[in-house]
Amino acid sequence: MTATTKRSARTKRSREHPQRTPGPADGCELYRQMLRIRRFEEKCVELYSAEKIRGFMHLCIGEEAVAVGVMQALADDDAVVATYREHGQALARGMSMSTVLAEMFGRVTGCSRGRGGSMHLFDSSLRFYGGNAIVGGGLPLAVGFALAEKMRGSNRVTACVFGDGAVAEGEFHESANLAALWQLPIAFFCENNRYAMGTALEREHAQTDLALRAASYGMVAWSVDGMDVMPVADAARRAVELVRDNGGPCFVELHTYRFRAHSMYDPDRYRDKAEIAQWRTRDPLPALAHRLRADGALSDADLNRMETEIEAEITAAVEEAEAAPLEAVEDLTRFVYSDRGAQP
Amino acid sequence: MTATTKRSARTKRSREHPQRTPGPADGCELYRQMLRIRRFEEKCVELYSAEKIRGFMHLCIGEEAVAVGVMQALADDDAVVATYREHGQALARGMSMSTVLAEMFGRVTGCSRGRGGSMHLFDSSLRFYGGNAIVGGGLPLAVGFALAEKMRGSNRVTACVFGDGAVAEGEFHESANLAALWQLPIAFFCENNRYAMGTALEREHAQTDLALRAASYGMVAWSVDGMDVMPVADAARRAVELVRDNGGPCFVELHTYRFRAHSMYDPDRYRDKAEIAQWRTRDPLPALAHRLRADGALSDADLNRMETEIEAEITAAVEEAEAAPLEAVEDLTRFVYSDRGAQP
Amino acid sequence: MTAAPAVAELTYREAVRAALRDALSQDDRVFLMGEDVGRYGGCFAVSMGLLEEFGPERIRDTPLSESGFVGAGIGAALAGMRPIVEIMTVNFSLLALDQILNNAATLLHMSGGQLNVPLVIRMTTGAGRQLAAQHSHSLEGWYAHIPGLRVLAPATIADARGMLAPALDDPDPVLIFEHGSLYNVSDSIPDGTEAVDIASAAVRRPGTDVSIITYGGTLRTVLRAADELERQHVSAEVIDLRVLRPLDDATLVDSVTRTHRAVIVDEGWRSGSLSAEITARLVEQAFYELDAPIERVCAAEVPMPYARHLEQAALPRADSVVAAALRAVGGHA
Amino acid sequence: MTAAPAVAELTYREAVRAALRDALSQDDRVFLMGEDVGRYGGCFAVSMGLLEEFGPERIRDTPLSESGFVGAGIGAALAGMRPIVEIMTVNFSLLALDQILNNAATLLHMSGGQLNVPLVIRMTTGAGRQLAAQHSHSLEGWYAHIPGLRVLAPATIADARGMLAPALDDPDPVLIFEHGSLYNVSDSIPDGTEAVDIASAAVRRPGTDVSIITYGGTLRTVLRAADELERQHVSAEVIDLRVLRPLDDATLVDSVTRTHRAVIVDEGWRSGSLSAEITARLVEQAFYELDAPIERVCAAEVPMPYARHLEQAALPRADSVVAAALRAVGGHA
Ligand SMILES: Cc1ncc(C[n+]2csc(CCOP(=O)(O)OP(=O)(O)O)c2C)c(N)n1
Ligand SMILES: Cc1ncc(C[n+]2csc(CCOP(=O)(O)OP(=O)(O)O)c2C)c(N)n1
Ligand SMILES: [Mg+2]
Ligand SMILES: [Mg+2]
Repeated sequence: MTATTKRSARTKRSREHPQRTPGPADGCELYRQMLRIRRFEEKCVELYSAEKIRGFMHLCIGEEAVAVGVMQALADDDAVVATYREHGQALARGMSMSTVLAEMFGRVTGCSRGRGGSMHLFDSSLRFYGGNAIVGGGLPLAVGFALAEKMRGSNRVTACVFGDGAVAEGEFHESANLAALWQLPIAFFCENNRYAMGTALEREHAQTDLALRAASYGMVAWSVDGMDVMPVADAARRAVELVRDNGGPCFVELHTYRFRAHSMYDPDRYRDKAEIAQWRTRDPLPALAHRLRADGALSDADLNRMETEIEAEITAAVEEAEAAPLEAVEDLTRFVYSDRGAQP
Repeated sequence: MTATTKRSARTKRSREHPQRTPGPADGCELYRQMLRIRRFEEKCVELYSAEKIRGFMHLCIGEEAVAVGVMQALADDDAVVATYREHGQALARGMSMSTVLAEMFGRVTGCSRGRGGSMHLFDSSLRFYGGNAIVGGGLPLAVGFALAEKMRGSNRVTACVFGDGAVAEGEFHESANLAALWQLPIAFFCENNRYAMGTALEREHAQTDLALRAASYGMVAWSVDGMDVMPVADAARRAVELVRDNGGPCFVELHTYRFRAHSMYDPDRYRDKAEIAQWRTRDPLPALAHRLRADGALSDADLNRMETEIEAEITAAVEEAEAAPLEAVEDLTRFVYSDRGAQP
Repeated sequence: MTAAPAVAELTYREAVRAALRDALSQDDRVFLMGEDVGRYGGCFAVSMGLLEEFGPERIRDTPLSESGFVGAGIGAALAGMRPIVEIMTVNFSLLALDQILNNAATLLHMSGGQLNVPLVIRMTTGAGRQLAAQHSHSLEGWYAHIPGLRVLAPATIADARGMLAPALDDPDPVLIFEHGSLYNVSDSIPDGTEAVDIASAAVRRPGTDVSIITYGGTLRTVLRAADELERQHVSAEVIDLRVLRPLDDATLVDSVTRTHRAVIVDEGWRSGSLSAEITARLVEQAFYELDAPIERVCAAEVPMPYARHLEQAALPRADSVVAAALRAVGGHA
Repeated sequence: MTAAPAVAELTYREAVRAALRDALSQDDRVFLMGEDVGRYGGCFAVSMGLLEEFGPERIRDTPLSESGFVGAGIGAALAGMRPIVEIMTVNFSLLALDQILNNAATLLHMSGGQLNVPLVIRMTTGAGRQLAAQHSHSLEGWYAHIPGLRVLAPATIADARGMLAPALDDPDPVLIFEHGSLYNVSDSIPDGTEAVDIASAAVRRPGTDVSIITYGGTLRTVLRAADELERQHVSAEVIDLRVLRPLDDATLVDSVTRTHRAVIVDEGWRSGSLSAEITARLVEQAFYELDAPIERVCAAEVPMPYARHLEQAALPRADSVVAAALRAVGGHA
């Protein structure tokens, strides 16, 4: 099959494809999803201090607009490849709090049966190929997903989410070139939160305009305010449509900021308190809530209901996780190789 | 020491630095050097067929203008990092035919004591850190040489030569970013001969303007006709001066072509004969010879003298290599670790 | 070009090509991807002609981006394809090692069994052609350290022909190491498409006095040594590991239990080579059967030198295998 | 922050930092380069304060470019500097493996002795902190397969303090593996700047019945096991390898010649771990001294799981070491 017949096949099918454009009516839903992520991660902090959650845990508090705005643009059969900072994306993609929390508790009921933890959330039923803890390691995988879809002539899009630091890795370069060279249906979403651990953007990159860098591979690339979910959602939808209709890749840089330290291990000595305070004034949640109320789209009652529902979901998830069993130690080496039966 | 004091230190010293600008008078010398390389490699082909030379051998026949033009721009204490296609650069840098040929014969008198062969020519006395046979593998090394010089505040330049194929490797990306981010005194010379083995430029790169790609890292970058030694020599001189005076990196793309197959193993099925013939009309040697004679700078007598001298040098080198001893087998594992004495 | 099944005499190169052709013909999820597999015909001419037969989408030339295209193979496998990724030689696979170890070998377990990686990675391995230090590695035994991978080393034409199909059927990542010195070797095999198992070692020559265990590029050296030993009235049993991970301990222990002496021949650098793991397993599982120290004949611990006489001195040779076997049978008899 | 020489009690972290400070103060060719070594203070707070003391040129933060900055370290070493490159953890070193194996380890030989690479690479290694499959590798024994490298595994505060100086004096590349579980361990050492050798193994506890050989992160586990064994009237000699390449065979053989029994404890995956090479050497050099099969206690062959109970089950524990030692002394006595 030639690229052209594939391309047209894709375009044809993409017309039938259900588009889920978030209009103003969706503002409340987007807000609810961001709030759900925020409250969930605030709970995670508690649970980490209580040593219920261990290992490395990376929060996206402050970056919720990116997680929610990007995920809402994807169709159910699109694929997502993410990083270790993926709680928000996992929830926004539709994973339940209980499966995610149970995973962080190391329980067999967790999405990865307790083998992955916070950095390795996966749900193949949602095509969420999340948690990669090697910076840049997910990029070539995403190229492979997109290559498979192109070869099959499907109109599925692969969304690949990664940070500003990952752009310095050779794997970004190789993946961007392969995606553009082979015109693969992949949307690169770069969460530029201005830091790679303690290293500020201008000490990571000679050219800090990452969209400009991506454009040099010959793909459509632009930057968006990642602190406002509406432009993020809009940009993500346009990016996904572009990829779905044209088959080729595109790159969206989302300017955002993490309000918390890099991980629970990080004393956060390298950031100026004033800078953090400044970014906190751009918190995506209160800003959107204010606009929605001004538009009369969201009432105090609605807000309270959201909070209560989310709190209930969290409480239930914690209880479930607490009560959930552990994987049997005898099964330690299970899944190193497939039980031939389990083969797809 | 701060970058600024270093910068000024470098600029100061670079003024004292002997510049060796090739004027028209040098045309003959440049021609002689290209001829020397051409004849040497033609002999290597013979010797390879005679099985005196084994392993992989990559010729630069057709690319002599690049080797000669770039090397003449460097001062004695500058450093060169090259690839497995380095015979021409090694000779142009001042290595003797006998040390290079003895190496290819696997003799202990070879520059690398017969341990390296054609792909691994080294001469630390000439600061020629040549032969790297892992594509892209030399780029980070060159960054390190330049970093050392910057830290010492010297005004030495590191010249890094590599091919178009290497630009696709992650190591190119990481090295270009480091060089530009840290403003290191390195001149990248990309020998774009339009093929990486059997893979044509447009199947290697989404964006085939490699200078444009390099510019996206924020370094000065431009392209030159690599089939005419004069513009190459001029561009190389300007690149080296730029690096020496400003401390930062720059990138020169040299459009060239290999008249021969990739290596002696390559049946060269992937190139159109007409394309090869077309490029052969741009052979850097006859063109320059013609101009020099038109200018009266080069007479038939001169040409004959050159040929005779070069032939004599080749004959002597072959005889020496033939006669040279082999490394003692007992010394097989020598140089895996240093004899502590040999420590620099 | 038509190789196999009908063909009687087949080179190792033709055997691999025939296996590739079968796989590509029988399953349209299968594709071959790597540097110069298409227009060039493969660095070692293995895939010659396949581009013309299956087209550029399925015989896919890649840029020089080992980590990128190996990772892409993993992603395509996760997405339900059956990629065969060719890394031109093992020497370049180091650039892709993060993808192989941290993704291909790990994803199934890390995802609690959700994500299979049905990927086959082929690479040329080994020394002996004067390609010097950066082009002569034998790292297949080193790769056998990694849980989650199956590692194959076809040493015969039949295995070169037969191992690819079961490797593609395997739901988990399989690495196939083809020794560069074997491509021109030929042999006639019964029926080209006969599938082979990818779980067991094979006794290539039965014997009673000493077990010589090897794999891949050194099998032929060992068989030559066994002939010489026979002349010296020593009956050597020659075992071809075939599968470097998981190792088939039973066949090894069974042999040593009969011969009570073992020599392991491995082209890898001696320290930390697969020969060490085999020694350890024999000691653990057959200690009281051993009548002499286990002998190892490996590559010298040196970046491979270019000069022929040095390279030859660095590699396992028939005479050094014979000497080791004689030490084993002589020792403490 | 002022650590050592005067200080009596020192943590492993402080010991490494003090060694770095000495090196940076005494030789201006020395600099430290790696991800977050500067402003962040080092992923494990090892280099905390050094940026303020030595400035950003010599405490150099790098972008996420492992192959790039490790290769740059090699180049700077070739150019006469004495770089200390920190790879945050061994897990990320796979991205730099081509530079380490194909350049750092081979250039001296490949150039016929012309090019020394006086480079030190430090990395954190090991599991035990629930960091899961991609952040828990123990590959130091795997690196010990590579000719041209010296591989160190400081297991004590004194070695953490003393190994850096001789490593920097070495004209060849040296890898130093710091186990992540040791940074907070403290001990009082005589004189902080006392240089140690980087050639020999050390007997950490003398014994007569069984030799327990280990290194790095598992030394303390083994010493605990030795205490328990003593309670059970088994006298265990505990050997800390210290140097994983080149191995100090003499110390191992000497010990086993006295105890006639050996247990090797290695946090690496069992198959192809350093424990296999040590087994092979003991069999080659002390076969007739061995009264029982050599026991190995290694990590389970699994990508390290996150859940604490699974991770603990996968790692060598004191009780499994005790059990192995009892098997060894019980066996065939
Ligand atoms: C290859 C690799 N190197 C280093 C690390 C350690 N590390 C984990 S996250 C991180 C920073 C990544 O920054 P960025 O890509 O911007 O993502 P962010 O954490 O800001 O979301 C580093 C250095 C790693 N996990 N993988
Ligand atoms: C990392 C790596 N991958 C593959 C190879 C095999 N190989 C040797 S040269 C070459 C082509 C390189 O092309 P280019 O960089 O354009 O240099 P040229 O040979 O054209 O001068 C390839 C693929 C290698 N040596 N190293
Ligand atoms: Mg970031
Ligand atoms: Mg080229």
